[in-house]
Amino acid sequence: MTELNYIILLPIVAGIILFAFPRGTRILKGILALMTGLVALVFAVRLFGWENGIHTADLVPAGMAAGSLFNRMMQGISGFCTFNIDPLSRFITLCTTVFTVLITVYSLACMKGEREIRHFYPYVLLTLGLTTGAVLTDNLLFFITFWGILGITLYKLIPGHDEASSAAAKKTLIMIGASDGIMLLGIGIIWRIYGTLSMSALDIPTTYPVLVAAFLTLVTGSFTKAGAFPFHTWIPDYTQKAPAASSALLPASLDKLLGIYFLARLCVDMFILEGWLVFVLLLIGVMTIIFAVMMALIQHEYKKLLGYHAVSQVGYMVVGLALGTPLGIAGGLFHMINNAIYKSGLFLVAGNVEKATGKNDLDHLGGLSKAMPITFVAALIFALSISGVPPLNGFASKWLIYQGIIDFGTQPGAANQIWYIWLGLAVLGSALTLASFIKFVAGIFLGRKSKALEKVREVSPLMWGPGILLALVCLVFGIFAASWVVPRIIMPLYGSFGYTGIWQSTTVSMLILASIVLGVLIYWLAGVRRFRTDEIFIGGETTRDQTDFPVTGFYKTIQDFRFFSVIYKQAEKKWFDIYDVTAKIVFSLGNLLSKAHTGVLTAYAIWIFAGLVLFMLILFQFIIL
Amino acid sequence: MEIILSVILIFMILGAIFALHAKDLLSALVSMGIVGYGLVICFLLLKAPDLAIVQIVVETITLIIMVAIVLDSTRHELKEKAAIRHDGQSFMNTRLVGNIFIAVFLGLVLFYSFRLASAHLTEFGEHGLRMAGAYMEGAAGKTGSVNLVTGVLFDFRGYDTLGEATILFTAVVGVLTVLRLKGKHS
Amino acid sequence: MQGMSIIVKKVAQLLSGLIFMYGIYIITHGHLTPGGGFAGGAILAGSLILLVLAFGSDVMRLQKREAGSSIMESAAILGFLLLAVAAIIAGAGIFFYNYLPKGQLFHLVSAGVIPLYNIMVGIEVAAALFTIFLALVIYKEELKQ
Amino acid sequence: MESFIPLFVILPLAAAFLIPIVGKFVSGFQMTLSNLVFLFLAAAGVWFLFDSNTEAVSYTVGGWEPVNGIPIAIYLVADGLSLIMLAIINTMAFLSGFYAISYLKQYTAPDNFYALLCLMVAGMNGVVLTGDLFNLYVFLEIAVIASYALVAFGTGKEELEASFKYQVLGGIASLLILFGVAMVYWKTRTLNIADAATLLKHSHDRTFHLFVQLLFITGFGLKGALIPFHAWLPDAHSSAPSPISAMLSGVLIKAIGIYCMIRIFFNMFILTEEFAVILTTLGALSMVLGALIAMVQNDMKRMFAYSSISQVGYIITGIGMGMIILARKGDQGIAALAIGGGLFHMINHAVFKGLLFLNAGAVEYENRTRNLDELGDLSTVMPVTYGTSLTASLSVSGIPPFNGFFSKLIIIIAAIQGHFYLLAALAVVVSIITLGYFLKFQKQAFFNVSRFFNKLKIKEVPFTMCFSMIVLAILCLVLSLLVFPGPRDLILTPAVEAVMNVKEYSTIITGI
Amino acid sequence: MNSTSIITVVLLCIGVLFNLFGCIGLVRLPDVYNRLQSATKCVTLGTCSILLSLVVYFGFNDTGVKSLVAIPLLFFASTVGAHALARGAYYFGVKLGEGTVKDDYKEQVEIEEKKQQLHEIP
Amino acid sequence: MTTVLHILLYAQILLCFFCLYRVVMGPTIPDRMVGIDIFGVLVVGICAILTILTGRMFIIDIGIAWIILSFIGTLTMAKYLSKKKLNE
Amino acid sequence: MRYIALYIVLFGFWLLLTFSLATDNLIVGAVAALLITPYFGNYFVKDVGKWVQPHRYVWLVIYLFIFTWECIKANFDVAYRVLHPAMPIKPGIVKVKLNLKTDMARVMLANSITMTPGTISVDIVDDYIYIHWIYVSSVEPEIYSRKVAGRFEKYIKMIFE
Amino acid sequence: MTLYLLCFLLFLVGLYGVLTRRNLIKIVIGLSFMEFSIFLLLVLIGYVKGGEAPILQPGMPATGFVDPLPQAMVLTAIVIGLATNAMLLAIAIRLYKKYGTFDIRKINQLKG
Ligand code: NA
Ligand code: NA
Repeated sequence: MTELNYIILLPIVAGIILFAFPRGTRILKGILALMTGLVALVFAVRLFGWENGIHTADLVPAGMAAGSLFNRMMQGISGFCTFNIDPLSRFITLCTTVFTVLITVYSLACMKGEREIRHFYPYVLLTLGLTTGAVLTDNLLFFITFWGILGITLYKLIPGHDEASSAAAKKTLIMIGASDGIMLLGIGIIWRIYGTLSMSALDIPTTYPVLVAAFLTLVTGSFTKAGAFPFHTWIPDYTQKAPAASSALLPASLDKLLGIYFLARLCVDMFILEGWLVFVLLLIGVMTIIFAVMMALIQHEYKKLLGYHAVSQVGYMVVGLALGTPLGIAGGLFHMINNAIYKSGLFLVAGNVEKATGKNDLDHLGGLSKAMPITFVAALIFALSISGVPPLNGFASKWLIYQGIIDFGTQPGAANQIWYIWLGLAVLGSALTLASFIKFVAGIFLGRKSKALEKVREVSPLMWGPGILLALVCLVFGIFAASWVVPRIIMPLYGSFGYTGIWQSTTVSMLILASIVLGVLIYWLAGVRRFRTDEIFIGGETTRDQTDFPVTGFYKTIQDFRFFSVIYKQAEKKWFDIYDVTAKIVFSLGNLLSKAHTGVLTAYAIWIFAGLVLFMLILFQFIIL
Repeated sequence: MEIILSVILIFMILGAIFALHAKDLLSALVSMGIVGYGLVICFLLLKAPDLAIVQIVVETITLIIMVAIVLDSTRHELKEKAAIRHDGQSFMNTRLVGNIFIAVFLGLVLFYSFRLASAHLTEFGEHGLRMAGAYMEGAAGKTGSVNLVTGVLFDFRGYDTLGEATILFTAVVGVLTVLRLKGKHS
Repeated sequence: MQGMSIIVKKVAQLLSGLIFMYGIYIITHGHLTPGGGFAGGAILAGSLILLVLAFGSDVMRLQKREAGSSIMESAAILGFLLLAVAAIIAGAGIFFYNYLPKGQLFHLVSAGVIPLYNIMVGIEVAAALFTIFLALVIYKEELKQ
Repeated sequence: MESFIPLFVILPLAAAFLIPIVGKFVSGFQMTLSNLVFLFLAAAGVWFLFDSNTEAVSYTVGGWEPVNGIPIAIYLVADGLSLIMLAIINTMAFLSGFYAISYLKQYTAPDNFYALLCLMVAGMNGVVLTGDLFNLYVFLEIAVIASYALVAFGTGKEELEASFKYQVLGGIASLLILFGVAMVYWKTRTLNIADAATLLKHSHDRTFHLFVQLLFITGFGLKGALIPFHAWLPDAHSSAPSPISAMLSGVLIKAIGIYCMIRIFFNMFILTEEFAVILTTLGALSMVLGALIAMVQNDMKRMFAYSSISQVGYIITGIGMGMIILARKGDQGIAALAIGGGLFHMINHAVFKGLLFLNAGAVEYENRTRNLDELGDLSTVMPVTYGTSLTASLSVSGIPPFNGFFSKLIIIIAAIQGHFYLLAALAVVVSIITLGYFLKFQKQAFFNVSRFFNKLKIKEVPFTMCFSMIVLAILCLVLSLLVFPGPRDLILTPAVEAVMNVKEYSTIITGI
Repeated sequence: MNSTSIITVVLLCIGVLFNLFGCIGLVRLPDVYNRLQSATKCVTLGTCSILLSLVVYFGFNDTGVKSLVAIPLLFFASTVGAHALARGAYYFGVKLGEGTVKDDYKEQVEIEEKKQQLHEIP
Repeated sequence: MTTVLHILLYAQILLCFFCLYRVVMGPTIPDRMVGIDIFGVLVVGICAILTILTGRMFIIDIGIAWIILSFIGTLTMAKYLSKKKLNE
Repeated sequence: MRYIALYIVLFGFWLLLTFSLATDNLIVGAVAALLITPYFGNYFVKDVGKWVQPHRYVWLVIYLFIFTWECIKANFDVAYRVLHPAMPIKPGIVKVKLNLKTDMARVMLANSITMTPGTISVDIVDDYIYIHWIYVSSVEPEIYSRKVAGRFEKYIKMIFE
Repeated sequence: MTLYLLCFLLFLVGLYGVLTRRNLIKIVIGLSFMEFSIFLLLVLIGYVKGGEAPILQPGMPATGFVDPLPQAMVLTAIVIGLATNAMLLAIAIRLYKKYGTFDIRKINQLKG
């Protein structure tokens, strides 16, 4: 059990201890956090040596008098304290620790000059411990507890010192907390019907409405955490306002890992999906891809843009996991890990740029490739990777997913029969991703450099180090995908699959190529128009300087396409944001009810007796009638 | 007995209705006093002398306090009204008709429910003693008090009486609290 | 607050003491006749209120009186509580146990603690009602200033 | 233990009576005495709660033994439920009283404040201990009259208005309760709850039962602020001084509303399904509507007050579901779960809502406003207030690892187990809305840039206020442990058993 | 029926009869002063008569003596009450009814009110 | 005798309606006060009759209490009637 | 002096109320009277020295008879006016000069006037008493003074002055 | 039964006042009427036909009284009502001083 203790409890305990450190010991805290992370990493590696199976923790301390209060309590907790060690959980745990360590290193340098997030390191450590705990536990209650606390750390990792960022923090926690609550329903249903909360013991058919409801509620949680349509809307806001390190840690990597991990558990381990559910999931997946990337296209702020991409990529994973075939699952999981790598890398890059320039709007940037070469290279690699350009890892996993879709199409079923739609949309998403990343890279690193950016220098090695490392991983995972990564890392997760034959298919290669060409085409088509009008209002930014640059006009062009313009207008009004729609409904209901409280005593007294009489009428109905 | 009690009750109800519709507050208070005194007569007839005496004093003290408050507060308005000879032309303000309608409806339902609920309870004058039976059985010997009500009040249920006295104490502290001229330091 | 006409004043002089005595009668005979602490106490308060009404507030130096009556009230109810608690300490160990000898029926000194309770309650009620009355009067006088 | 019971009433009463006498001559006497009394009682209450050897006991006031098997004395009964209530009441009283030491510096007449607080506590202790219907009414009145005065303590326009409305509606409630007591006496000729229960068991007068139960539910529902009987609460709880708001929202509405409902409906009446459904409906209605209205509030204390309505709705929903299951003769275990969840939430709500009001008091103390639009950016200048309020906000919103999460969890699970899917869904939805408005509070008060006040002048509140807030914040975490078997068996289970095991209650009193 | 009973009943009847007269006066007479006239006198005397009947009925024991004590109390109470009410009514502004032949009090009250106003200005 | 007493008692109670009439019809406030004052005196009579009727001596105590309190009540009402200004 | 008088009055009142000579009753009454005397002594009538002069009591008895007679007359007078269909009234307020000097006497006179036929004393200001008269038979001050006040003035003077 | 119903009618009249009157004092009066009716109800419940007032007298049999318990309850309740009224009135007078009116429609700063 030592490993589990060290991986879960050590970061949590260390985090709690770090809370007590006074202000001004930031570096010390950072170093301690890093050391803790490293220890956890070591044990996460050691955990790999464990055998598969359910491990039950015995929390009752030795030598404790039996029957004492503490003893009984611990015994009670022990009953819930089961851990499921299987390849997936081991793997995710490892990834979690690795990302945490990397981002801790990064933050040591990056957070220095910023207005500090109070208790950044304690929360990072808590996040680590809780995430690994959630991943490793087998008990749904424990899982939901860890999962819920993670909402708080997420919330606390935004500074929230201004209107927009505190609004983003609020939105984040509300959505995460909401999903948490909704999941309780599913857990409750499972408990009622199966009498157990052990994830590994469950194998639930989705034939009855109640069970479908359970599935849907749980999937909601997973979608919210990972950021799938329509529960994704907190992510762009969050990434826009949070420091790069926070974004890289949570929405980009840990939350994705956890969310998709849980989705995998749900779709593969706990539930047997009916055909129509698969269809729904696929639909959600492609909608996520397209919607998010469309939104990404029109963003000014690169961190928000990255946020939308973080959402968009989730669509691929959802599609992959929804397929349910070994190939699809593998693709989804592989994409999950790849996405975590390049997306956190992208946030680190974004952090570097922000740190170096102090600007977070694409309009104000440009031509930094000379000044920040290392960052530029890393960014390029990540951008290409996320766009699915070979030979990078993004390409590899997307390829797997495309393969999975084609494979899926060979089987009977309604969803299966329209596989080409899924495939087409996935490819289109990829193309749009490329288009928007051209904008990203071009907007920051290429083009003319404004005078304000003359003094920009490359950031410190501590900051670009993790990025470069991740970029290397992107390369490695891409190049050795077929030969090493997939068979050695991905296949063990959910069994091997035979992709020989299809793997070599030219169809997929052609699709990848097509997506690249399409992407460039879209960018070029939109860009040449160099269309500019007056400012638009997005995210509270209203001021723009008058640099004339293709990138700036790009999203404007897209926005002005007749069909899109309607949608974008609605999007600006937040009509697609489930959060805002719900808030509007709640507020209007609340206002209505609030207006009823007129402050006149007589009305209140009448309510009382009206209530009493109403109940009397109800209860006495048989006698009166 | 029932008849005369009913008569007094009707007396009280009439007084109450007038009290609620009186044009000026002082008349309302006086009518309230009338109703309270009617209650005393009921108590007297119902063999509850303790209640009668307490109700008299309480009613009067309440009346004194209320008159002190009302007359002091609304004296100017009263004087103007006294000049106009009010002949009860329309105490049905149209704005109130809605409320009155609701109140009457609620009242009807409540009344009917009460009738149903009390249909199977003991009739007036019938009494099955249970708790009180034990109180009365040689009660004077148990408590030493000839007045059984006092015996109940201070011995069997002295704890209630402590609460009662405490409530009065609370009210005094409360009144003194509320009537502070300055609640907060500026 | 000013006093009332000479007629009222003179009659109040005559009657207030008697009314007070009547209150005491009601209180002390609480276990023999109707009434008791509450009714009697209210009558006591009535006699004091009569004085204030007739003579006005200046006569009684009200600010002080109000404090005095509220202390009196607290002391009386504390006495009531102590009488009840004394049962735990001195009596049978039971709260509100009637631990004094019951005496003979129909006699003024009988019924154990009950007359004492009545007296305490009587003082408390008198002080309480008087305080409430004065509080309203004083409040208005303070407002005037 | 047994002989200790009356002290829960005697001591605060004695303190209340002493304060006006001695307080005039000795400065600081009121705070010292009342806080000592509260501390002692809180310690005693918690001690009894944790003492696993304690069994439910009764105390006969006046020592009158039953005559012919009819109990005639007023009985004080301390069973699991009462003990929980005692612990909550006195702990909260101590913390509020201690908090008030500094807080009261803005007000005049601390003597009256502490005397009234002692009276309120005495009243509540009396209510939760008594086994007698009329005695319950009397002590309930002590508590509420003290609270009327305390609501008006600031004597400003709003305080007075709130207090008046509170008094009138509270007066209606008291009347309905008294009416109910009269009806019960009419039927049974007894006031003893246990005795009445045995008599009511044999009566099949359906209309009578319904009528009286409706009277009680309206009366106690008013005191406990169930919608549509709630309208006084937002005014009263937001206008009172903050420690009092904490007492009112945290304790009073439970002691004289929920507790009484539980006691009377479970231990006196026969549970009927139709009635249980009504109670549950009321709970669900309060839960939803309270949250919706809280969402649109700009006055933070008003927001918390509406939130109290909503949270009380949770408690009642939990208990009502248990009632329905019991009435249907369903699974006892599920009923126990539902009731346990309700009681657990009741404890938790006392803690976090108390804390929230204390936070609001701290914010108001420094900023002189409660309007969320005028506040902002306090997280750096008032770290303790910020940290504790965040804890409380998250707790009330049902975010783990805080106590609110676990009680809501139990309620939701119980709802699902009992096939009340709609209720479970509502509970979740309301939980989300709750999160929404509490984060709004957090955002507006602690993060937004304040445009109205120079924050240089604002500093953290004095020690006594911080102390109470910190203790409560810690309790928010610690009470989560009640979900685990050891502490649960010790504290919650006896209460649930006390609620469900009707026979035992009468056994405690009548000895049969 | 012995003589005590007869006297008692007679006194009671007289009392109730006077009360009746007083009440009729209360209803019939035109203004508040006149109503006070009838009501105070008749009802007080009627009630005194009833109380006297008690003295007769019970003889010289505690109840009888108490009734006797009640008579002067009642006398003072009602006369002073009537006086105070009449004075209050006048100051309150209730004018004498129609058919009034003389009002000496008016000037006195006016003087009094002027004094009040003077008092009010500083 | 008892019958006569009962009749007288009821008659006395019915007399209260005259007072009620005056209280309701006014027209001025002092009129209403006269009504309630007289009502108080009538009730003393009721107490006295009841004393004879029931033979319970203590009822006269209530009558005396009533005299006293009715007196004080009347004085209060009269006093506040005659006051010129708000806070004299 | 007045304290002692008050004490005696109170104790006498107590004895009348309780009408019992039991020891405990006497003790309680004595103590109660003792307790309240100091307080109410301040407000008690001043010239109690007159109380010990026996001739006043003789006059008092005489006065009582006359007064009772006047009372009864008053009642029949009122009854007549009330029951008469035409209600023969001629009300008004008259001002009567007082010959009495002490307040106590004036008050007693006022009260007596209230209880006599057709009159209610409204106020006493300075040396004048204002009287509401239900049937102002004469507008001449001399006549109505005698009619209204003269009946009792001398007796009251004997008793109270 | 008539008596009980009349008694309840008084309750309803008080209720009517509370629900329809707009004057603070009248609301208090309405509440008092509701109180009165409940007091009366309790005493009616405790009445025994032919019963004596529950006070012993020398030479009287110690049985055949009306029920003293409701009387004790009502006595307590009367005092409670007095206390409540005193509080209500104290608040009312202060409200009047602040708002210059007893009209509840004008005393509604707290709403929403
Ligand atoms: Na499985
Ligand atoms: Na225990």
